Amino acid sequence: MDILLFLLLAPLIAAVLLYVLPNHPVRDWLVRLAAVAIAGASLYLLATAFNKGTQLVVFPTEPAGLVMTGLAVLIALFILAMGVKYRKPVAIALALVQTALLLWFEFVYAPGMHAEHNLFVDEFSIVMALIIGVIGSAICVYAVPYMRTFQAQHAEVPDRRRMFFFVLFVFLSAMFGIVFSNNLSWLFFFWEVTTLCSFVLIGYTKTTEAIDNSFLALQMNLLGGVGFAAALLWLGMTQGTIELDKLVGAGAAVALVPATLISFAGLTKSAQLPFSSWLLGAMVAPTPVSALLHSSTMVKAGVYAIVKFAPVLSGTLPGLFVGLVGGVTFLAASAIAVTQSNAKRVLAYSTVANLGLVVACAGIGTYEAVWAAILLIIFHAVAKSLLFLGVGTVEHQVHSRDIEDMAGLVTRMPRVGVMMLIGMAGMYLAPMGMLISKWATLRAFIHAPGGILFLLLIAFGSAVTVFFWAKWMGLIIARPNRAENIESRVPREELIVLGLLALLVVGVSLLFPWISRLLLEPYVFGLYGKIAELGQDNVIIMLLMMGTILLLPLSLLYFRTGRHKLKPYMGGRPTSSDMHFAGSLGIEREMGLHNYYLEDWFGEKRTFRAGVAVTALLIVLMFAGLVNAGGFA
Amino acid sequence: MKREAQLIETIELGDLLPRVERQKKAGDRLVAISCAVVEGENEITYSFEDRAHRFLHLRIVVPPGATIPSVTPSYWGAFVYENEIHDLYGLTVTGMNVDFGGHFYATKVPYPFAAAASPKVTPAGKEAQEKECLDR
Amino acid sequence: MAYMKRSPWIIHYDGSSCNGCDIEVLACLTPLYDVERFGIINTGNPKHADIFVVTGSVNEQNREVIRNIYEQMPQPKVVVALGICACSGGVFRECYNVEGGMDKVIPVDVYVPGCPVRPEQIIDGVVKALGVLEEKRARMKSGAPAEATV
Amino acid sequence: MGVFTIAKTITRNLFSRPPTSRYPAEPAKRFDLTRGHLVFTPEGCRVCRVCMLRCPTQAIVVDREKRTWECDHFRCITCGNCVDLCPTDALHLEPAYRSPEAAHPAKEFHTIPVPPPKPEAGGEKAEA
Amino acid sequence: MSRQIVIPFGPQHPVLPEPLHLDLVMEDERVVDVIPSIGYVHRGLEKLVEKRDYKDFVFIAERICGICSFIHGMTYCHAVEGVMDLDVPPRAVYLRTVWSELSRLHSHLLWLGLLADSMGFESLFMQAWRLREHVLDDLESTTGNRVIQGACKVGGVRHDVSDQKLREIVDGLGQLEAGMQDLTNVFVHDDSVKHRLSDLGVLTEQQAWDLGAAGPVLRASGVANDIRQTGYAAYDELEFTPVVETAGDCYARTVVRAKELFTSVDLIRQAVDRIPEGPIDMKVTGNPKGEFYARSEQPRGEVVHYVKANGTKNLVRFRVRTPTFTNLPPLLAAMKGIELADVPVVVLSIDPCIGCAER
Amino acid sequence: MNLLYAVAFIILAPLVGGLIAGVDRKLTARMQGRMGPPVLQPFYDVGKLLEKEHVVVALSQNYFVLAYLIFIAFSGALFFSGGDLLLVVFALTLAHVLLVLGAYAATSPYSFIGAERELIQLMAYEPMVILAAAGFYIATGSFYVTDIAAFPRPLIVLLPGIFIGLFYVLTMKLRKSPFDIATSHHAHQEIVKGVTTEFSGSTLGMVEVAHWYETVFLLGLFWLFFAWSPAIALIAVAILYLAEIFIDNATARVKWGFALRSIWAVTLVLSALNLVALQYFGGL
Repeated sequence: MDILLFLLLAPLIAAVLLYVLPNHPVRDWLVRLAAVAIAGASLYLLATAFNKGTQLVVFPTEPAGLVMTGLAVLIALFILAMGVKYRKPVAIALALVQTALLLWFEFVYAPGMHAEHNLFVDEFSIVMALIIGVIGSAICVYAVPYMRTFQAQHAEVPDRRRMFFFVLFVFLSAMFGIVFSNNLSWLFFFWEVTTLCSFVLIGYTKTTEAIDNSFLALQMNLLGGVGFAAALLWLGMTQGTIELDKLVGAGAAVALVPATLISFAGLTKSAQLPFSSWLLGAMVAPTPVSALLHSSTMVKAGVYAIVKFAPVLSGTLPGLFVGLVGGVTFLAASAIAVTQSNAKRVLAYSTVANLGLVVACAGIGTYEAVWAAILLIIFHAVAKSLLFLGVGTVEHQVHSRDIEDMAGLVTRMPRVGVMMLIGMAGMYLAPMGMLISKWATLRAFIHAPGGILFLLLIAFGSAVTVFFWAKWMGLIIARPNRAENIESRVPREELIVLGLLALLVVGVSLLFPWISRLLLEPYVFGLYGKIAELGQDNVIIMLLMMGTILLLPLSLLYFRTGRHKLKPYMGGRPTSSDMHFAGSLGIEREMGLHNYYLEDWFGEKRTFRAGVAVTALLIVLMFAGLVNAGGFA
Repeated sequence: MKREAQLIETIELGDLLPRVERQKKAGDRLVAISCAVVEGENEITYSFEDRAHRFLHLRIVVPPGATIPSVTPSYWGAFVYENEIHDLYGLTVTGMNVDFGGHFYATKVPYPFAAAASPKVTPAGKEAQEKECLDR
Repeated sequence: MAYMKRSPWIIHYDGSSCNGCDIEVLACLTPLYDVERFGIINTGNPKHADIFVVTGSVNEQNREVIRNIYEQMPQPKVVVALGICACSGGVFRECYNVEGGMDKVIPVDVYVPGCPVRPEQIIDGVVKALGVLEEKRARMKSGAPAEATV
Repeated sequence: MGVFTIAKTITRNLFSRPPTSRYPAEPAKRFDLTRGHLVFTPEGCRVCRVCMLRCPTQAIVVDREKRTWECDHFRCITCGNCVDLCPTDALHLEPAYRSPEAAHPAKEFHTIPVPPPKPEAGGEKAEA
Repeated sequence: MSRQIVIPFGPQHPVLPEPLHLDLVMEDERVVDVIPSIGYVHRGLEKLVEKRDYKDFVFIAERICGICSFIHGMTYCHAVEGVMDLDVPPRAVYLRTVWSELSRLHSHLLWLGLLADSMGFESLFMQAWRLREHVLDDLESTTGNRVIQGACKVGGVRHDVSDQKLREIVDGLGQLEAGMQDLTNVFVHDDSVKHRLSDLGVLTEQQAWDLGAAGPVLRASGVANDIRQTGYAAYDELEFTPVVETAGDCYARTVVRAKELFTSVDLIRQAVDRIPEGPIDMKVTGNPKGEFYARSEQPRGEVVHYVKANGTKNLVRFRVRTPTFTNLPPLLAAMKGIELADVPVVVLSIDPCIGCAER
Repeated sequence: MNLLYAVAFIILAPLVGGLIAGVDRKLTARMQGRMGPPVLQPFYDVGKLLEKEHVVVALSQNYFVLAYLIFIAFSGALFFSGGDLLLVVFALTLAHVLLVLGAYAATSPYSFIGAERELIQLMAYEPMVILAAAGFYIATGSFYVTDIAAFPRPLIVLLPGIFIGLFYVLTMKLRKSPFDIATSHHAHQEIVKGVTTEFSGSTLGMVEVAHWYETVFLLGLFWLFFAWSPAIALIAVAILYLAEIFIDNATARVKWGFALRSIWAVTLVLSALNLVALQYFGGL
């Protein structure tokens, strides 16, 4: 499987080259070239591997394993150095614990454990690889003009774009590593690399806030890393296998402990509730980073790991609690998102919420749930990256990432506005992708034990979701007349990438029956021997709705004619066309329209505190359930 | 049928604020501030009421266009009357807590009640008015 | 196609009226007179209304409001001036702040005299307005503007 | 405790005949005193002008020389002051009210016939 | 980042029957600031006294407001009679009292209806106005008009009412009382109504008094202030206790007005029982000279008519201080921190009569 | 799945819905002691609206309203053709969001606030509707309306909690007092006409027709609880609607906070109890 190697190494090579090159169009072109190559390779992977089931790859362990251990130690040293430099004792402690565990494993147990297949590829990996390869590369392309504008607008930030693109591509490589690794110690290595990339990129601007937030993210992820390392150690101690396929195949009796520990790591990586604060802090990073790491790929690595272990978790107490952590996170994060007006924070909370849903599905772990979980991952990655990039573009033009300042975006930046509308519709409206997944999730929940609890969580959570997305959409199409069209200022590449992603959102929703048939159903069948699918008629209905939605804008042609335009109703007061009205005291007042944030209902602090309390308890129960199941006995 | 006693006390402009404050301290309610133009002078009357319905009027007399101090420090709600007096009589009231800046009533004629705007109606003018009525 | 006559929705605005006519307008909605018998609804929203029922006279400040409401109504529309204040300025005609009847600001189609107008008179006025409304609709349908813009 | 406290009333309403008047199918409700509109009988008028002078809304114009009586019904508030003050029976109020108009109507105009010579006192009396 | 919503409320608005205009500044739906403005009904009728005979002016005084019409007319007459020191025949005084209370009945029923309408309780609105029609019939059959009665004149009243008719009115009110009982029962006891009114727009006793509140607004805050106690018209010969509530919220204001309905019926009953025979008016000669402040208790509270005369048939100054005008500052105080949905309710809770307030 | 039913719904529902609206107005008037409009009044109203001038604040508002109408009709048709209940619910949500967007597009103070409130309404009743669909599934083993309707036992017995909860929410869906917080059919409101403030003429007509579709669909949803016996179902649905008219006339409008809180509480308690009971004592 040379293609796997290519996907692992090509980004790495590109990264090194990018680090060497100075700020120059050549580097920009290299980014584009590499992106096209990676995207092409991942599509090639799809074309060559989609119908072949799980393929395990033998790969020489020795040199690679050694290199990895060495690099892991280097990473640990780097973290220690940074920790010392910025005086972050928690990070130092966690890094020490984690490295100690890892070294213990590497030197005491690893020699005795032989992994037959270090790499693999199956349908789920293909899905993940496509997300990384296509969406990730698109984001990298987008980052070129974005970072140019960013540096131009933030003169105070040192230009570290060389480092930026270097890390970005290293990250892509590591992500491919995560989804192709069959050897858990490899997986762990790549896992740690993504943590490091995230750490470096969050701290890009090197402001105090950025540094603090980057350490917050680092600490949370290291905490998860400790869990992961513990899983490896446990495997070593019990003379288990460190091969993913064998472990998953072994079932709950053998694999429940590592599965739970790795799920714990997954919960931190995917910013589930007691740990979600790091993702919010990570929003200080430049927007492409948020799009790539913190919504469409890296956080997905967390849920990827949990979904991988879903068959193990299914029907177990720890599984139930993992699922509940996800469910509660979904509800709480959605509720908090209502109170946010900072666009990136809304997106971040929505990301946390949706990952929560995936985690809930994975925790339940039935065949339907896994099918739903993967669908969620796909649709979320596409729509959310579009939204993040959209927000980035808007931010650079209107100099604010506040939702309220996006009022009337359809008149100010029509194309970007419409693309963002598509992205948002993709997040919560039928017949777009997320809704299909939600349909699947609901079905999965009903069939699951304890499903009613999940049902309640999702029912209330989706209601809240509708609220915050719809009000944002509403602001975008509301038209305060002060708007002038400023779209021409948007760099062309940004528009192209946005357009591509918007097409993807629609395309994925249209193509989802085929995606399901080609990739998801075989994967689920391979694991469970059962097939989950949406009924044929429902597919037709979905497509029908989609068609209607796509055709309806044509009616605007009709509505354009013969309409008498009037000013809005303002209680009969004399109104100017730019939303001013004759106010009291003889003052002309500007109408102020702002969304509702229901602070009294879902206030961030209160909801967050409640969510943390509940999920922390659930995590304790998760480990308790493990003890109960006799895992540590 | 009872008729209320008319307790009208004319005071100096300078005594106004202390007197008003005294009424306030005594626990009186501000019933109204009214203004009338009598022989070219503005009569401003502050009417108070105590809890036993005793109705008391303090009156100051000021020339047209005069400046009077606001009683809103004692009576928060007095601004409605004072704005009215400003808009209708063209008197300046200083220190109002809510100043409508002349937009309390948007009148077609500025200061319609001001001394200059009021015709002198005397018994002798009756016939003239009748005539005007016929010429309509 | 005479739906126009069967579903006249009104909007009521109180110009500088003494409330006498206004409460009679409201009284028309209530059980004893119940104008909903004729499909009349008091919408309170110019965008939904067909008949502008206006009471009181025009003064300095409400002139713009009356015009604004009138302009916000979609065609065809009819103005019914209720009460003598709306017809001519009435008893307040000579007040310094009163400009006169509603026709100083907007074209009035039906005048209903009375001080105050009685509910039956209001019904008469609105019924008369329906005829005008229908005429305007027919004119509009034939392509001509329902009325000259003000 | 009160949920649906109005239940009794609305149920009663539902099952009883509504009090709605059938106007215009049925005639409007009127009382003897109802002030509908002003009626002028020229024959009784002595041209004293009290109705004009005391009209609160100045709807009436009487010209002594030309012996005319004019009333603008778009000004008349049917208060009945003129009826009360009229020294003769030239004015009275009818309970029927005026109907709506499409335009300002012409003023009601009457020429007052010259009466057989009689002592004239009304005008001065009322003005006093 | 300010998330404030700034919207215009009125002058034309379906829940405000009259033009009052507020600029609302809100966060979500919480009202953080209210900037009011009036002047849409300002006619300047006080100045008309310079052009009208003081006797005819009563017809204009009545048209200050079509709802409080009768009491305006009566108070104007009181003021002029005060200047001229006229002793009005007792039958006229009693008739005026009966009509005042009938006006109060119609006004309170009207207000209860509007309040119900402002909180979306349509059937209650209809019910209140249905009852009100009975009162209007009584008014029309005795005075000649439904809402602007034109029954008062300087020196008496214009129409006598036969004792038999007065009896009929009292009997009719007896029947009406049952309906009013059902109606007020809803206002006082219904949970959905209480949800909308309780703890809303609270004015403490001190606040209400200091801000110059009048009438039911003042009484709902625990001050037993009713100008009828000063004994104008026939009230010094009739017995009644002012209705007082202490909570000072919209609910208390509603309860005060609901209970006052029954006080009014009782007062009418007493007045009809005691009404003396005799003339209904007196001859008024000469022109007034002097000044007089006359006060009455309108449905909305205390109204003050001030008359200054110089011996001509035209008054020098006529000033009306209406209850709504003095209730505006308390209204502003009561509106702090309410929700958008409460705005019409709180505004209506002072029973605003903009026509009165602006004249 | 039966296309015929879908077509029948699209054609007949406006007629039935309009008639129901007419009867509603007549009965409401009678409860208020009035004579009320003719039963066909809603049709006259829509007829009139179609005759009016096309007036807009923003062009796109009409587009959203058209889409709203189409998707309301679509979800109703999907329901009556026996489709997947969850999809019906999703399509309905889409429709309402489109209406809200139409109101936003107008950018007028009252339609904007109406839009926010409509979203609060959506947020309030959405959980109940989803849980109702889930309840039907747990009781009958299918999301398909066809299967649910063909279920041989009376669902009302299995799903009493869901039924009451849904009934509680129905008031809001029908825009009736006490929950008519975003827009109301007749009562006056502090936000004028809420979402529909800026819609006029044919656009408003479309909204009306959409309401008719929705009424019929909602009554159809309640039909499912009694579907084992069409006669009883007809009576039950009629009684339900009468009860709604009654409630509409017997309450003041509550504030949105109370509406949201009470609906969520009812939803949570009733549906949780019902579903848990169902899962452990019967169903599936």
